[in-house]
Amino acid sequence: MQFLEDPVLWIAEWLREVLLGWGASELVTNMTLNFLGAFVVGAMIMVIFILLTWIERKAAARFQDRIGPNRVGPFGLIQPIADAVKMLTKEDTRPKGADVVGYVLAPIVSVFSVLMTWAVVPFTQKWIGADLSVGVMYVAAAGSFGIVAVLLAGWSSNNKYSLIGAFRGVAQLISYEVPLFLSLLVPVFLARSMGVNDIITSQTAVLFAIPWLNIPIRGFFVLAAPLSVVIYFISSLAEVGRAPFDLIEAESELVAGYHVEYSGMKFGLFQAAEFLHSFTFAALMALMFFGGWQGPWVGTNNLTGWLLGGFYFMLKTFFFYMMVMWSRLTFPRIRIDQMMNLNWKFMVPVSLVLLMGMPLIDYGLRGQELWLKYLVLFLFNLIVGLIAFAWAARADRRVKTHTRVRFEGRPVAVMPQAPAAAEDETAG
Amino acid sequence: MIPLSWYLILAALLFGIGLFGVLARKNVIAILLGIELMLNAVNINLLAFWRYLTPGDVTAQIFTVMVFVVAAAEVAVGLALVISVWRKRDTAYADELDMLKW
Amino acid sequence: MEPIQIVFLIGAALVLGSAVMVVTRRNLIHAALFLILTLSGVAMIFVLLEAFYWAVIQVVVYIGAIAILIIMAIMVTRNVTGDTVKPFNNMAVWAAMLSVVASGSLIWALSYWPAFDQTAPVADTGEYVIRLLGLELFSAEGYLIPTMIASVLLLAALIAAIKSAFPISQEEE
Amino acid sequence: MEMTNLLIWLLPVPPLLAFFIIVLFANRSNKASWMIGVGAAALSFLGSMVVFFQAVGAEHLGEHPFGSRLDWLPLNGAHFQIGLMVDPLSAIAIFFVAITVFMIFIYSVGYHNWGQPKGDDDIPGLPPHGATVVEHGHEHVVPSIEPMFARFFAFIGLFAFGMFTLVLADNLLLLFIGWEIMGLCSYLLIGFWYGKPSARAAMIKAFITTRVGDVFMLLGIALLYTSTGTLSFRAILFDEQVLQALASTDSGFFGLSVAGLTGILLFIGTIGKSAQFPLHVWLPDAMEGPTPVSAMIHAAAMVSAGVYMVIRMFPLMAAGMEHGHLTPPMYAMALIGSVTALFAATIALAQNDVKRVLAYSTISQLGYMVAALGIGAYVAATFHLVTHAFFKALLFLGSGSVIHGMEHGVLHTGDHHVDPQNMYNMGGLKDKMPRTFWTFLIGGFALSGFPVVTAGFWSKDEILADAWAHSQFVFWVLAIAAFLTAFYTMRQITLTFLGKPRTKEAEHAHETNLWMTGPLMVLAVLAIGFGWVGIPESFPGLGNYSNNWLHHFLGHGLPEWLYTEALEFSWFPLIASLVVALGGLGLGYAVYKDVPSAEEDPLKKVLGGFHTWLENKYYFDEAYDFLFIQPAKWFSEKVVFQLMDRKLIDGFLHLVARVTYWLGGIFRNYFDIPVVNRLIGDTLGGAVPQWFGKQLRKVQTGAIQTYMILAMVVAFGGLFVFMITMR
Repeated sequence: MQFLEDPVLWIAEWLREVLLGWGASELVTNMTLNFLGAFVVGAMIMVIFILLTWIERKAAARFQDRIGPNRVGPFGLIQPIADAVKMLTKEDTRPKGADVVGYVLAPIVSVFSVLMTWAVVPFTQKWIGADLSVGVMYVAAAGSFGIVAVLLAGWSSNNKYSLIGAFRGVAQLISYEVPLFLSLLVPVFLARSMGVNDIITSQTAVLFAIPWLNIPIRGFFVLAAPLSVVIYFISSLAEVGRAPFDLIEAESELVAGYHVEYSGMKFGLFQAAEFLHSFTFAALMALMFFGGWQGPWVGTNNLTGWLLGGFYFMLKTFFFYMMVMWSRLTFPRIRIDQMMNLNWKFMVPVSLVLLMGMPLIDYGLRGQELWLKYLVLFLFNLIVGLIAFAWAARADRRVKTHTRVRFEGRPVAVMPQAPAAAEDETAG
Repeated sequence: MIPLSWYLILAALLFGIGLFGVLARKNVIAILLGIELMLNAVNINLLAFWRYLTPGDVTAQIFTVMVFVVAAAEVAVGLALVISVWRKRDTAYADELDMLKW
Repeated sequence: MEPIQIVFLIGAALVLGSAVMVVTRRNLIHAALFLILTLSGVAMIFVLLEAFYWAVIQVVVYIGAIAILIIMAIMVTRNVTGDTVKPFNNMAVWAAMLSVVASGSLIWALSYWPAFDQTAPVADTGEYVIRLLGLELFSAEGYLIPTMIASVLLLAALIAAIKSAFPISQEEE
Repeated sequence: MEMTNLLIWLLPVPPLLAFFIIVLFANRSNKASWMIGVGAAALSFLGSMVVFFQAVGAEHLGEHPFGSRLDWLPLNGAHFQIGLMVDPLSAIAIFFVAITVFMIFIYSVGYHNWGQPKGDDDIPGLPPHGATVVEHGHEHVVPSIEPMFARFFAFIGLFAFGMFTLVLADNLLLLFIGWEIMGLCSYLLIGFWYGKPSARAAMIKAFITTRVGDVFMLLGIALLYTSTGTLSFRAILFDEQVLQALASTDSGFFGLSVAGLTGILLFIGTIGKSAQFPLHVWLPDAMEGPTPVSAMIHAAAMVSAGVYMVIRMFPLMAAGMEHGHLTPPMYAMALIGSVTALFAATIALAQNDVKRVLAYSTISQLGYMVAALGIGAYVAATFHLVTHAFFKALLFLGSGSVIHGMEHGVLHTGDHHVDPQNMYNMGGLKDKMPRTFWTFLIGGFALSGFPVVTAGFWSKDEILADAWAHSQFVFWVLAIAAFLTAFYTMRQITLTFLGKPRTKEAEHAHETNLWMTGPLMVLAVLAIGFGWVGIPESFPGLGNYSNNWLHHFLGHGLPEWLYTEALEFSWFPLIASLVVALGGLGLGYAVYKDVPSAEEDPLKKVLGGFHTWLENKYYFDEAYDFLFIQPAKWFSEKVVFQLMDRKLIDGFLHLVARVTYWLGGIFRNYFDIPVVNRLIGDTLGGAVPQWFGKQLRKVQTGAIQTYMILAMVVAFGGLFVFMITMR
């Protein structure tokens, strides 16, 4: 095996031989390699986190017509290191009456839940931690630990703001997990498999080729289920707890939510978890709906396989991460009742309709051409989406008129002013 | 290889611990925790039987499904009852909820 | 002793140890957190049983939903979680004896069973099983009716939970 | 063929979808509701027509009906199959059902005042009271839109679904499902204006009365299933061996064969559903619902379903028939049908409510069909079922139009004490409501069997001819009933439309809009035209132009051994039917030409006290009240409560109490006080039980965990014993 064919596997093989040569048993070798693999993936993700903070600050600055970090290093690239140093050297406080174990454990569990997800993420066709047969469910399971972390942090801080924040957070996370995984089930159904790599490979099927140019259009699931993508995106925003869904840490109401009492590197870990959560969801979006490492000229077994594949995957992931930031930096925060209504009265029903309707259509069109299936599924998504949005707009209007009537009916000393523009809380 | 007996012993012990929790704890929620332990013991047994005795047949897993369903339903209803009792009587201790005493 | 057996023993120790903590901790929140640990241990046992699907479901359902729900309920009824009160009722000794008897008699009863020390046969436990499970759950020849009954049960439980947990409103009183 | 089989499955679907869509989504919008409802009816109508004409064109439809089957309920290894089937009978049935249902849907839009403003003080659950509008500077009252407009279309959609299911079913269970769906819908729709106490009473009455029949029908179905192991029509009715076996097995009840018993049980279902003689009481009260519902119940769906079922089961009913010798179910049908026909017709003579007259005429006409089937006139019964559906739907919708016109007058004068349904408040509506009049006239003539031109004549004539050939008794009863029918129909037309207006309201009556009159006109065409498909070939003159298509088409839907050629022509029944129809109509006009008010009804003078009987429907409601309801009340009050509970049980208990009291006294005085108390009680005796009690009551702590521990101890004790003894 050439190094360039697959550097990771080459190194693994080499290490295996070295270890076996040293007289280690098969078992010890395997365990060492597995541990090393997990360590490398985890470390890489944490390195990406450092990069993400820089991107975040830069992007936020650009959105707000500022320059952003530009002193430390070229383009401020060393800024994250400075941040890290600041975090690490900050005083590590612990509130009186805090539950020590929980207090210390919470940030760790929080990061842990994110890192767990990456075990099933294929960077290229072969670079995957564990190609589980239940990959998608595994992602769901890993997400569950995040909720535990929130609850743990909120409770063990012995602070009522953090507890309220935790309550809100749990309510939000549990609620939005429903549409999130309902929409993740759509690719599962389309690929007939819960394995992440299976889902990607079943997106390679060619729908049709553009005539003359002979460029094949591949059946990424976004073409069959655009509405699921939208739902997935919105609910993943909520799962991360970023604006417009950052009610968990609404500072005007709750100071800072469940991590009020955290400082120093513990807070840093929460921060890391949040950033990496967004990044993970962006990666999952790329995997589930946009073909993951698929792209033009990606081969299976050569240099282009890993180089281009990894490149495409990272490209897509960073693109969706940019979208997450974009929505974070432009939308105002919504109210808690609006958040719940959006979830239970809009997204859950719509995703249920999708999940029930799409298999029916698929069954009805069994044996037909693939492009026809995709077309009909796309139209179905479109129609459901239009109806749902029209419906929601109508309900919204009804609510608005209702409130206005009530509002006018109340005698007030000073006429209430129209609410000011959304509070400025977009600062990085 | 792990023999079947290990799983069965583990499940039996877990069941016993859960039973102790159910029988001895004061707090109703703690009793619920004990019930969860017992249900988990059952699941271990079911899946062990599936793996060791009938790996080609999923009947045991169907029963696992049912156990999960029952667990979810039981927790939902149980906690709702705890909360509503707590609202009314301001206690969540099983031995204080003894209106049916002699 | 084979390595996989060591792994099993670690898992079993985790399960049993944290289970003991669940039933003995005075602080209910701690008990619930140990419950999460127990459940994770059980998930690990499931992995050893090659029931990957159930390991994952265990985490999603038990940790992601049930444990969280329990913790929230504990927090709602917080003023009685009190760390000062004795956690056990006055029958704890009897209960302990009974539990020991229960576990012991279960093990004793099972130990006479011929398949008690059986080892696992080689079998396909991957995607095939999940597929089969899905087919069995949703085909009329299989377990469709129990599945439907189970789903109705869940729905009824949810409605019942919502109804009984809501504070009694003025009109109803 | 394949497409047709698929299409059949789609026929009942649109109304059901309409029901769910309206209930779940569209219920806020009246416009969307009626559009969905009417659209669904139109889809079903179109599909039905396609299927019908396919069926007409198909060869050997009787032997190879359209349809397909699906596995449904897993039953112990096998599946219970359900399927839909279109054989000649179903084809004819969907033809008339689809048309009438569609017309009723359209009519309902107008009937519930679509396009009118919202009422001033309309409450859901009560009929609309009218709205005040200001036009050209002055106020006037116009009809207001029904407050529960959407609800109506939802329910009626479900109703239509039930009827389509029933008609297309290929087995008795599916038929029964459709049957019960309609039962539910009739309940809901009769009580549509649930604000009225009378409507509430009527809905309960209809539901309970039909339930009586349904229980017996279910018994019949169960009996059929246990004795044959299937409920499929093809497997039972078209298999001569099965029928032979059923007819020759003794059921053990009243000396009936299994076929006979099943037939009678099923027929009791029809008695309930089609309002035959002892269970007819619900139908007139069902008039409490809105008029389209009455039309639905009386013409298109509900009561036709009962007759349809017996027609469908006719081979079973006739199983064991030899050489015109009637089987017990047929005998029962002939008897009850003819009695009902005459009996209901007499009641109709004395009713003043425009809808009630029609209600009793429906009962009477259903009696016709049942009687016809009872004497074996399969084709004639079906023929009359179809023509009756058309003209009775027409009459009901027409009467609704009349009532609407009258309500217009009521709103105009503002006098709300005038009953817009009382025929004596009408008169002279011919000029006010010409379209309604002419269509109503056609319907009325069809009902009376006006010779040659109307459909009713041909079907009724066929029944009479069959009756003449098979049973003189039935013939004479039906002929008298036909005469009465013509008489009261003409009475109705005369009182309503002819002469001069009797009230101010009638003067201000107004023709209804095209939503309502349009369906009337369509149905009027059918009420005339449909008769032509069944003109007997042997009819003098016209017969030469006819091939009696209906007879051949339907007759070949029957098993071989039941098929009979059309009857030879016979003059007597034709003359009889001419005489009764024309005579009744003429007499009716002559008598009621100018009757000013209800008090001066000439029939009153002629019939005297009997008229009061008729007016009160032979006191049937009162009789049922006296016979069943009061005894039940009396029984529960006097016997169960007073006698059994108070006297017997309490008395016995009191006796026991006294005896024990007395015994206790003896024990106390001679044993307890001297022996127990003195001897034992004061020493250790009192203390020991007390101590035991104290110890034992600790078991009942009220704490659940104690009980659990005890239960566990018992369980594990049991396990131990089990393990040890098994060893």
